[in-house]
Amino acid sequence: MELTFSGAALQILQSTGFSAINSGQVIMLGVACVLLYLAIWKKFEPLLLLPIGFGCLMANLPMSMMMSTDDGGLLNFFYQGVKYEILPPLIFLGVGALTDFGPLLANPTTLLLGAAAQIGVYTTLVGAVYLGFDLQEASAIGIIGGADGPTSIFIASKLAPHLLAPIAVAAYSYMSLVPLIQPPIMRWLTTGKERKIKMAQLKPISQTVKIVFPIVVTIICCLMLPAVTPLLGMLMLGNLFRESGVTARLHETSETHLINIVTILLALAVGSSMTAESFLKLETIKIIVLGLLAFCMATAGGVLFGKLMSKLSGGKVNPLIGSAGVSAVPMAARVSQKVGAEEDHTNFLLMHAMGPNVAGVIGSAVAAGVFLSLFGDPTAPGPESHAAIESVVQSMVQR
Amino acid sequence: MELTFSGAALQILQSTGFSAINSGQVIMLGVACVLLYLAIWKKFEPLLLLPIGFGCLMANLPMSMMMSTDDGGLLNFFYQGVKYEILPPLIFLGVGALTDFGPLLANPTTLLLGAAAQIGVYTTLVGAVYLGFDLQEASAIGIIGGADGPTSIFIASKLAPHLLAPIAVAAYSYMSLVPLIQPPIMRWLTTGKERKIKMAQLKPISQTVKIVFPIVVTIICCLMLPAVTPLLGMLMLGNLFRESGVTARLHETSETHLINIVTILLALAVGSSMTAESFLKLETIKIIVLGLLAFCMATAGGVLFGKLMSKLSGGKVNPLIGSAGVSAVPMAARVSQKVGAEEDHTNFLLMHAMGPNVAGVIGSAVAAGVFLSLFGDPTAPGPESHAAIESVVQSMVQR
Amino acid sequence: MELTFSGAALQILQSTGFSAINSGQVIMLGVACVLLYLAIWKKFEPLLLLPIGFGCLMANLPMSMMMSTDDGGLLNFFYQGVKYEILPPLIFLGVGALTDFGPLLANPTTLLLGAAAQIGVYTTLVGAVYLGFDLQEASAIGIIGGADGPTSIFIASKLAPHLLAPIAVAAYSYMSLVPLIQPPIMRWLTTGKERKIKMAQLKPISQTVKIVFPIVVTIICCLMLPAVTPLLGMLMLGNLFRESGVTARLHETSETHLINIVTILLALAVGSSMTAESFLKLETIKIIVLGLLAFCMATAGGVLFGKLMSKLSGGKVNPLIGSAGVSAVPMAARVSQKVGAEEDHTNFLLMHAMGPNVAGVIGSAVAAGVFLSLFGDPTAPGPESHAAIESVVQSMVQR
Amino acid sequence: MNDALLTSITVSGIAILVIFLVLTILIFTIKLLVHLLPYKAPPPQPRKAQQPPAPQNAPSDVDTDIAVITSVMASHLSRTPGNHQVINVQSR
Amino acid sequence: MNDALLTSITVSGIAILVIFLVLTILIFTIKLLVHLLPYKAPPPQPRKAQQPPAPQNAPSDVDTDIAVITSVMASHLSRTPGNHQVINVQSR
Amino acid sequence: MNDALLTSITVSGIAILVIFLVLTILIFTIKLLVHLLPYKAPPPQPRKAQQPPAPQNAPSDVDTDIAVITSVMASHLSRTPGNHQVINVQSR
Ligand code: NA
Ligand code: NA
Ligand code: NA
Repeated sequence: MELTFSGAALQILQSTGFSAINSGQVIMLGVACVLLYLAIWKKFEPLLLLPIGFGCLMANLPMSMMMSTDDGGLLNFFYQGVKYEILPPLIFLGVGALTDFGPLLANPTTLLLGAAAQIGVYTTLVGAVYLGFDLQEASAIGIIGGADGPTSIFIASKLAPHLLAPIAVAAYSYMSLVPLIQPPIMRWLTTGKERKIKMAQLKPISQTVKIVFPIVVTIICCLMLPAVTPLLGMLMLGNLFRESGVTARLHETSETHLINIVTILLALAVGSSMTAESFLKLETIKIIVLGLLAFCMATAGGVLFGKLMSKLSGGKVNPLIGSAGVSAVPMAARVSQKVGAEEDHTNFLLMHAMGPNVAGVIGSAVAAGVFLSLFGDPTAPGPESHAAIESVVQSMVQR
Repeated sequence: MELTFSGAALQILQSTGFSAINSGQVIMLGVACVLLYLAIWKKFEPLLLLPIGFGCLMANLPMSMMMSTDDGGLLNFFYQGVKYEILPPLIFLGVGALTDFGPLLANPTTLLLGAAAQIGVYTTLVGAVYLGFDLQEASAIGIIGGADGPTSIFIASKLAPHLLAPIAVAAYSYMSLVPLIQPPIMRWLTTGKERKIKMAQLKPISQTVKIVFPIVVTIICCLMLPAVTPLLGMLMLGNLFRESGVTARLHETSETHLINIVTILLALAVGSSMTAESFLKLETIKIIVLGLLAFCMATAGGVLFGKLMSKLSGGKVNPLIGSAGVSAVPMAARVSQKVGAEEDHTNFLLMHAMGPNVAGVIGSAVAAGVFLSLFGDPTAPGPESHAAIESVVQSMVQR
Repeated sequence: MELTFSGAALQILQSTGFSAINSGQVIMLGVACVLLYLAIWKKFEPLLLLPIGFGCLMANLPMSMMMSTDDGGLLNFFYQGVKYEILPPLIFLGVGALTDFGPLLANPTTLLLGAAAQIGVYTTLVGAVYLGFDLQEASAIGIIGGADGPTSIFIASKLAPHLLAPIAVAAYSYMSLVPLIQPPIMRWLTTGKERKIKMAQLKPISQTVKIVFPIVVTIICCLMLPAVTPLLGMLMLGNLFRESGVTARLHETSETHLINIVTILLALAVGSSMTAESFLKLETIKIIVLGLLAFCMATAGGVLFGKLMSKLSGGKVNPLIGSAGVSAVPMAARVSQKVGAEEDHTNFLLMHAMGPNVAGVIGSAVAAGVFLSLFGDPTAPGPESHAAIESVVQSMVQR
Repeated sequence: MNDALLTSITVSGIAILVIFLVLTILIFTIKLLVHLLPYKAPPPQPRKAQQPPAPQNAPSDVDTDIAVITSVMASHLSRTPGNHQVINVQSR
Repeated sequence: MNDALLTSITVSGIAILVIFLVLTILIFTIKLLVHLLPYKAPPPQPRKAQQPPAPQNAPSDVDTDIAVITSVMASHLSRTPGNHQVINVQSR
Repeated sequence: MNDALLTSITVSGIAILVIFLVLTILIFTIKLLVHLLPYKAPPPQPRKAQQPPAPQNAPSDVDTDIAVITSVMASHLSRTPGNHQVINVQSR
């Protein structure tokens, strides 16, 4: 009996995670702790990075059945919501309910700044192809420059699911670093005189325009880029809940408990996909470098286009608001305000920067739509239309 | 290169929705905008019609993959909650949590008014058969007269899923029109003297009765009509959360964020089923006409039975409260109050009308149960019992 | 016509539940009413027992399609969340968000009291085997002594799904009876002098320790007992939402509407599994007796270990706080306080008892992990490790 | 009149009968319930205003509340519970 | 420069054009909307302070509110609605 | 005593050992944590009451707050931000 007892205890010991853990998992546990540290003590997008980090922690405890690939595991269930692209659109419903498009409507030309900031997406696309990624992977990496977590997750899960984990982590990490990354670029590309430009007061907008806007955006953008409807349509529905004034209940739920529940599920699912095999590889480092490039180029693109608008308008536009075009609402707009106030503390750019800031959300959704049109699943946007595009792309590749 | 560039751009253009849109979709986009207009500016049941309209809008943007029939599409996922009858019972849980059955308990004979108002269901059933619908379709159309959105959706998804979209839209639209449809009928069928009848004060009800009531209703009604248990049982569970006084947490969640989340999913799912093929057909017009008939007959049935009760009780019942038996809580009760106050502004019928009003909810659930017993899926309420009913119905048909 | 009319009515009558109801269902309806009575008027864990009782009521209305085994029925959908172990971990997320581990951190040796109270689990295990249950069933029954509803449901659905209903009902019922069951045992096992011991003031704990604690517990416990990660990991994630101070939104949702929604679904699912076949059998009575034994032994184990700690510490520990080690937060801690105050009303044991009380939650999760390691599904914690354990257990059995 | 129409009328007739039957049973059940469990007016509210001064009412609950508050305060102030005393707690 | 790189540059060019095209269309749509539906300053707030004294404004809504309150109070006080009267209700 | 009973006792023994082992490891981990990260009493509250008068503390945050408020007010009043000035903002 003594023998069996100690033998059984030995067996129990062998069945613990200690016996099965490998070096990759140990490193990933370290990565998880770094993410938790950044989320809690550095306040890097804690609403996402804390549950992502904890999901990563649980997924890398051996035999815990918490990896996104463990059939029947708890986080595998949540991961279905990422795989089938259900959770990111629900996040966007909440984002729409939280977003005020008023400043954009008061100065619609700032939409161009939201477009210009997408330049970061495309330089990164080219850079990623140069580093050996294929076009679909490169698109998913490029969209990090759009500075929109849900959009990045949506596109990655569609075009490059094997890169989902590093792309999501890079997107949210760099969004948190916006206050560090952007100011030097902004100062370097603008003159003191430009930074001192004061912009004219925004005109008030009628509530009817605010109500009609989400409907019109949905019709126009989703007609032109049908594949982006789940993201952009839900964003605009959330905004319609907000502005219509007749659906206060749905508005409140969308922007509080619904987005919170979906955030918990989404972030745990993303974390559960951070396995050693998917994360500890050269690609991750490339993605981190490319992500930084994407953010820098997006900022530069926005600021340079801002300078152009400043010139063309005869000095009525402060180019500093261009950097807000990356989205990362409302941090990027606060950075514009802060850099402007350094030069002249009576200059209030915040409201003006909110226009390009929310334009950046629409801009990266549109950029995502272009990628989905070009590289999306053939069954998704109608087989015949896709075949047509494919032939074009192939003809370009074979040239 | 120039050539390929422009060629590719042309291809992109051809892959947009503009190239694929057909006239049916254009008309449905118009229908969606009409629904949004009615919801936002005319305040027609905006909590439902706004997301239904927006779901319809997204579903009819070509290649957006937002139709209820697009496998793997976002709204197709939500639609599963309608198809498998999960969402309507959860709505009813919230409705139960929001409903005070006190006025009904204080004057239980008003339950008969909730029964009488179902006459609209049956005249419409006969009318629908006359217009060429089969018995199952006619039942689903008739239930519009019950003036209960979730019940209509539940029955339609079970008996006539191909008619779900027009039935749901008709049900919610006419519920919003109750203040316009009912008053002329009420005035036409009653005399000034009847409208002036003041009713005796309602007696207070002990809390114990309020707690026991939902349990007893579930046992009695669901024993008699088992197929209605998902609807009626969940309604009564919500009410038990409310009245028991020991489940405040569950009560609060049921009547706020849970019902809100489910409403968003349900309404988007219903909207996504509003495709040109399912909506732009003669049947829709017939359903709209029959729905109006159903509401008018339900109102008339309630008022006429109210007159009968008034006679039998020796003038203690104001027949105007009969129209509240259609449900459409609390609008129909307010209409009773308003028409009564037109005749004598010191006459307060509101509380008295709340009795038949909530009775109408139970009444249409019971009516739904009868239809499900007669025409429901053979596997659902036990094969042998169904076979028995089928033989009766067939014998009636073959006669 | 007359004839067919009455014939049809007869058929309708035969299709009601009255014709199909059997004696088992009648008894179960009575059981459901008893549960509702205990929940509403005796306030026995009403948040769980009220919806469990109502689910039982609906499931036992014949042909209502509300049994957990009715494919396609409403409650069958909710039951999937129990079967696939999704709902209990989400409950634990909320429990973690509601729990303050501060008193435990201030006096970590009280963790041993949470371990000692698990003695109830094991005496019950032996007792259950003695009464004829197999090892898996006996483990699931034993865990009732852990006084944790979600843990009991989690283990039962994994090791003995056919006993889920009586185990869940016994667990929640006895948790409500803690204030009746524990005091006599506590008084019997302690001397008046012991009950008068005043404990030293708890030292304050830095917030950093409170943040690091859930992370460290997850790593240590889930490395040693991987199978318990869904429960313990989610518990600790909820606590991290609470203590990190950077995820207030997620914390609020976890401890309110998310746990409420999951509670409704879980409790209805458990209720729906209370069919006559699964509940009205000798095993249920055995389980009820064994459950009482489990609670008594757990209380005794905690108190006796408390006496040991009292001796070893030179009278610094009041053994009354040992009984709080069963979990049943915060009732068991209040019982410790109350029994202590009976002896000396200036003795405040409540905060000291909160330590073993939350330790009991961790303790029964760990106990659950041991069972899952030993008897869990072979595919779950890695096939090779399980095979090793199986051989040990079989060698023990065959001896 | 065709067969389908006749059937629909028959079905309607049966259904109306069933509805009235079910709801009539409900009416009598409610009347029975109200008869068995009559409403009792709650004791007049003013009397409650006089209760707080009398501390002996419901001693167990108040005692627990005091214990909770004392412990938490002691923990918060880093002092021994004996050092201060919570005299009375009024429920909301 | 290899083919893949050339393709990626082509794709980028097309994509940037599409984005600017879509957002430019949006800009003109917004300008059109703002032009068609101009902002109208709400009537000055102070005037509103003078409204409550005039009870004839929006009689239907206030009437319904009074009816609701009267009924509920009557029900609560167990009295006939005629026994008391709610004179006026001010909206928030 | 039969085999199953013996097995159950063995299992119980092992399980109790494992539980005490795991929780003992936890105890020492907690003691280590508490030792490494000791509680530091927060600086006394009264000192905070003296802080607001000194506006140079945390200028960046207050500056941002002022900027936000000024912009929003300007937008609301339809005036240029320069026309009015927000002097100081006290955090809650
Ligand atoms: Na962006
Ligand atoms: Na009705
Ligand atoms: Na426990």
